[in-house]
Amino acid sequence: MSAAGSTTALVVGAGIGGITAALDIANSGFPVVLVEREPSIGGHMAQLSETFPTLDCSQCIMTPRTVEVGHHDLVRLHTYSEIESVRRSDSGGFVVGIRRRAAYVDWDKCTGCGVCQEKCPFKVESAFERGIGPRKVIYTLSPQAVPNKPVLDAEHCRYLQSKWDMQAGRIPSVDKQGQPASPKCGACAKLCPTGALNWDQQDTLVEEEVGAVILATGYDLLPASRLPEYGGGELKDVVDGLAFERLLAASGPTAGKVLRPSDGAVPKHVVFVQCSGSRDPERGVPYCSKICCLYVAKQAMLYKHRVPDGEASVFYIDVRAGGKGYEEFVTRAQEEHHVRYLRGKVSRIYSQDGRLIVKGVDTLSHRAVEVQADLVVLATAIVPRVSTPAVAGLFGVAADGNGFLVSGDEEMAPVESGAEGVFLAGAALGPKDIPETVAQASGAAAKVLSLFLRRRMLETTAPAGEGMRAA
Amino acid sequence: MRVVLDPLALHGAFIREIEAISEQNLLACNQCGRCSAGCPLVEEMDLLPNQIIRPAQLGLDTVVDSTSPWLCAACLMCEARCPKGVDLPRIMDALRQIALRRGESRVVAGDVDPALLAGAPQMAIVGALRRGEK
Amino acid sequence: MTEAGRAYSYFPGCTLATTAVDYDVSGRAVAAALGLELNEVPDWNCCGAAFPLSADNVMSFIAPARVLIAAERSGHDLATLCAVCFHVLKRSDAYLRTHSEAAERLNAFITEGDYTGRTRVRHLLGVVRDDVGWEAVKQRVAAPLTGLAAAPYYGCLLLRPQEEMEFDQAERPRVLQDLLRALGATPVEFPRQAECCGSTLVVSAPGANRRLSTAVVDSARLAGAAMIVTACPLCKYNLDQAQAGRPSPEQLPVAYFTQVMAAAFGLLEVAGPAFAVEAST
Amino acid sequence: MKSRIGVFVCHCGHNIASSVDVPGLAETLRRHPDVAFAADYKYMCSDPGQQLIRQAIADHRLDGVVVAACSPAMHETTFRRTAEGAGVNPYRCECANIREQVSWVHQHDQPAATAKAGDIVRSIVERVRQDECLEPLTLALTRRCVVIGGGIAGMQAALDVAGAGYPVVLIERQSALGGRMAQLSGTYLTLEGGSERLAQMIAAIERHANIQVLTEAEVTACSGYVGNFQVEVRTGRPGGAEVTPFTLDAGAIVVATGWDPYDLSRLPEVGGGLLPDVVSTLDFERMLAPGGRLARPSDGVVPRQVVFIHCAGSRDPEHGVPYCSKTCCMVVAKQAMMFRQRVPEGQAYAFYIDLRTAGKGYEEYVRRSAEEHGVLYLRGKVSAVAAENGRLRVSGADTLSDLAVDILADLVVLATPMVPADGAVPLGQTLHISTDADGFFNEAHPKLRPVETLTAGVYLAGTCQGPRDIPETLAQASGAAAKVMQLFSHAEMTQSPTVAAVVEDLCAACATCVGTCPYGARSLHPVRAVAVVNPALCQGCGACVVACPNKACFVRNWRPTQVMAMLDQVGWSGDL
Repeated sequence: MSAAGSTTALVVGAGIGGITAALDIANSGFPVVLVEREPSIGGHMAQLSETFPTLDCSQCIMTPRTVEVGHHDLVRLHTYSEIESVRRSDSGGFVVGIRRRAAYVDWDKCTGCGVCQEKCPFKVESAFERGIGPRKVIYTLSPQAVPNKPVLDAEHCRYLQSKWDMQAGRIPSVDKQGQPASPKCGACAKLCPTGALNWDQQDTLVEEEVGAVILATGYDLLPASRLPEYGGGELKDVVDGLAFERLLAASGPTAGKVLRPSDGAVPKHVVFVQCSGSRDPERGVPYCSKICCLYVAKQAMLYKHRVPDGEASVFYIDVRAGGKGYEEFVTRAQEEHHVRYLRGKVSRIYSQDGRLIVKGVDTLSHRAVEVQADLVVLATAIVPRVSTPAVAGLFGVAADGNGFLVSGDEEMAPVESGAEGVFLAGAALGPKDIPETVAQASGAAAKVLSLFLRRRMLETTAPAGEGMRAA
Repeated sequence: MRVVLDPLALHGAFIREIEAISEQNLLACNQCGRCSAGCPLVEEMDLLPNQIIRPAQLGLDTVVDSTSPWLCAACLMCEARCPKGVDLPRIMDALRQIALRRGESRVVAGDVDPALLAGAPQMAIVGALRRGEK
Repeated sequence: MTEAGRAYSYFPGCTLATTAVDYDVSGRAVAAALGLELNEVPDWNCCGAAFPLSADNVMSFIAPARVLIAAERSGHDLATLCAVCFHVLKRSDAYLRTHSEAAERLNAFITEGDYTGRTRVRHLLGVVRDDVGWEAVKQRVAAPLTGLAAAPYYGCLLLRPQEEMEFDQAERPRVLQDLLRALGATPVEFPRQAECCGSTLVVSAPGANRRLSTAVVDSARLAGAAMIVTACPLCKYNLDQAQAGRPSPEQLPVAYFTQVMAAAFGLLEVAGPAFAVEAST
Repeated sequence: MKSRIGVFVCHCGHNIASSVDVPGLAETLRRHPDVAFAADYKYMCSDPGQQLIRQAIADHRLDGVVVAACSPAMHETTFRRTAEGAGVNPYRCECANIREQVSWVHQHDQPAATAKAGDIVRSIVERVRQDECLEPLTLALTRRCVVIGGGIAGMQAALDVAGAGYPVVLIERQSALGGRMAQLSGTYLTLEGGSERLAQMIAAIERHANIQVLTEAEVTACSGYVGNFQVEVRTGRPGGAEVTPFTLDAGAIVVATGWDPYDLSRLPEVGGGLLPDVVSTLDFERMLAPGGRLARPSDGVVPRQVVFIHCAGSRDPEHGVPYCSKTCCMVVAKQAMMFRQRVPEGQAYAFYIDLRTAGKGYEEYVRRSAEEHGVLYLRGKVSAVAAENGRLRVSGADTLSDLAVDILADLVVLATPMVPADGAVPLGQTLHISTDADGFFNEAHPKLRPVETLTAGVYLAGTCQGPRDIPETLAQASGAAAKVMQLFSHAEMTQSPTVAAVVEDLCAACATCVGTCPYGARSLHPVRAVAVVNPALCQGCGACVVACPNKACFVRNWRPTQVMAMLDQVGWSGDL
């Protein structure tokens, strides 16, 4: 490493923010180490159906980015991996320990043919599908996954569990004839054309030395179980915003048909509850989640596209459509798609006679309103990833009381952290939509590029302006 | 239906009295209406629970004449779900206190149905009198 | 927990001493069956029947404070059966703990002793859950209530405000369901299990009161319940009144949880009319 | 000339193979003219798949490659690189899209899907048969950035680019840097600390060795293309001594022209431009700013009753602008709090439709204004403001209490929308970037390319793109700087060589192509009577090919003969 310090960047989190930052840096000629906790990149944007306000297919606009970053010569991708340790290097950079979880698949051998996934006989609930669809025990997140290599969920794998039970003596390791018993199933390994299954794979630890860091760890949704008054986590037809995205997505479990999770019927009345946990310092989170007003308008609109004779009602407190074309978008939902907006909060949702009763209010007509709904979508609060404060702490970056990352100066230096060489981007700082995340991620990349280009100049001792034409 | 907002009334005696008795900040309410959404008694009320707070926020004492405080059973559903931690049953009680101090008893022991007096649990009678008698 | 540790100051309250004696009798019987010693608070007075919501009248805390002081002298937790008494005493205790000035002012008016905030206010249902435990309850069951579809009805005051009552999850209460399961019965979830029965509106607004209590009963019936189980004499009164005049096959019996326990424990003499059929067979 | 083409058909796992007979397709292609090799594989883009291609190129001396797989948007680069590594010119490697255009849309009809896949693959083979060997075009690159606008967006972008070592010319129309922020009392969170931090920023600009500041300067013309712009700048006050325009060479342009306040006189119903004590939020900022005086314009008296009117002109497609101005809700909350700090006995009212405080800490901020500073929020619009006995009668509504509400106010503050800076539309025309119906510049893609424009090398920062607040502006300005740095970090620019060319023998120099080209890439040769192509500007769209009456234009590797040969294959599925 040169005296000037490393010019490799670490980007933590490969959602649209992390991908954008990584591409901005790598396309400027600097290596990037991109670390993602999930088996493949894309973050929440990979779960979305269509995006506001243009109704572009999310997958379609993002895939070129995931493919580019996935195949970029200067991007080293560590998926299914987490940051384990960080220390400052002698040159002022960071030496980062990255733990890659055992996938039980040798990705160097795997061609991504998908046979294992197809033939695996066991299904479990998929976190990616937000509980409305299953996945196999050996799985990729989606057919467009980058990298398109599966991981095996050991906890639910019949083979691994029986193998480990035998090793631990919990079940006999010989059969009735006294022959050594072999663990059950193993269909994936038998059918894999390249022999890529590796039952003994362990977590691996790699170290990377980097000169700058961008934290883009993204967001999660407040668990619906935190909203028992809405039947969150108990009533099957009360789903959150991301689950409804999966119901709308062409690549989702219902192939884009809006069907109730409980019985597969087409819901004729869908009620959206905004501020489900947001703006609620007493029981939820005190802040506004910023993106819900727009995605609810979008989802209501898409629902009306799919079910033209359906009714969509939205409970809200304020419609916060502050963004380019956003006001017009919400107006369109109301005026052209006849989405009914009711100003008031919902107090309670319960099930009766196979339908959902939503007890709300319209403070404009001064009426308590009881709605019979077939499906309820809770626009649950945006919260930081649970692990965000801990990961940030490793880099000396603080998190606020809500767990969001804190900029050195929230107003005048929004992408700079208090720690030297560490920059911030995206919803990990606070709720924000895709364009704001993307612009901010490029902003964070600018800070890294500024640093690296100066370092490169010191190394070559030739000014970057050399060769420039005079004015 | 038109009022001229009176800056003195915004912090006038009526508002101060409600805030003192209830120990609640009326301006904490952002009129989300969740209290009204969950209140089991809105069918009988002349003003929704959130509408009890709204005129008071404007410094108006029109709510003193409302039937709603007298229909509040203090079931605490509104308080349990209010996102801003406004204890509306206390505001309802403050309005009852103010009305009682200004006027007549709403519940008088002598007027209670004798059949009720004989059969109902004591606490129903005592509780009702404590809310509605001067 | 040792046997000696299972002694409680017991506050019946006005209603259990008069119109809801059956609740008191069944409560004492099942407590005894579970080895709980209930020592009635000596010289008790009414708790006040309504938790004082106004901040400018400290004197309304005198009644509950006297009860708390009397219980304090026994050195045991103060247990109640009446949900209203529990609510008033529990919240009054919470208020006085956090408002020392008010407590001092009250102490000047009360001659029997001083409020010091050492008494823990409990509901007997919480005592059964926390001090006895469902396993011990199950062991005491003599006649499991198999097949009994019972709707647990909490009403308001046991649960809310959750932080002050410290009793159960207000939005997702479990204790009655757990009790019913321990007794071999099948708890029936119904939407109005924690909604108001009308409370004291029975006196001041009988029409509204009737609408609410009827809605609770109908909600339980719609969910398939054969019985409603409650822990509050006012709830029981209101739910019973709502059904007065209905033909008896359409009536849902309302029983105190203590009566249901008595039935399962084989103490049929205190199990009340809801279990009269079982008692006769 | 005879080609030796290899055809590589991908199963894409089951994506393609489930509706297309992939081995059968490879088998058929083997018999097509000039196809020297054909094979199928589970995943062509995988390492073993690419190895298969490399091996076949070597074994069969291939000089052209067709990969029948997914969209070229996915893997064209991948496969061209593979081909190039094995010695085949990358421009003789093409992708035939049989996934998005075949298997995904014809999942239930295998014979038809297979037939259509055959048509597409054979078409591409025909194209490759006539593909030229091309080299990427390289273009010189001027590593200097012109930033238009000296507000915080422009300054932030300039500082970031200059910080990386590249020279920046910052062009400001006014006589001083600072833009609109210089007029503000402070930011939301620090209330009065804004001017100090702005001063620090200006000082950093002024002492930066890589930044040249031109004040009282305007861009009057722009030519060239990404990496090689010629920006004409004129300095001097309008009406003052004009300085001769001069030209700056620049590789990239950041547009940060900011916003203007809405014309108050467009709001006569609420006294805008008519009543002296009806002011805008920007006017009120001046009163609250350090050195300002909090007093009624009419009589200099300190106002006690102040009414703020949100959405004064915004969210009003009938009379004002249709959009939400995004920052006003926070601005009003800030100003109302500052007012209450200055005039503790005063009362602030705010008429609003929706409170849009959706930023970090903003919800809490506006609640503080209500709960701690007693700002009375009234949900409704104001219909009229009229003078009455030296005061202002504000007639509005509160839809939450169903009341028409009148307030006797001392001062009325209109939260008017941001509108694009004067001259934004003509500047957009100068720079060949588009504006939306409201006059804000259009970004290249509203989701994923928020700081780019459709003109390569021209980027956007701040409110010239749409209303936004300071933190968002600064983050976005740095984002624009990142794009500039990315461009400048390369030694030279490369561009696809599949651009238009002219068959000079056929060209009559009629200039039809010059008028047709949407990118300004065509011109007539200054000496010879032929049309020429500026390959740096040409996007290969083919408009000139269609327009040319003499058929003298063609796009490289999309020659008309290639297209005809491709068309000949469509619908011909005889031997399947």
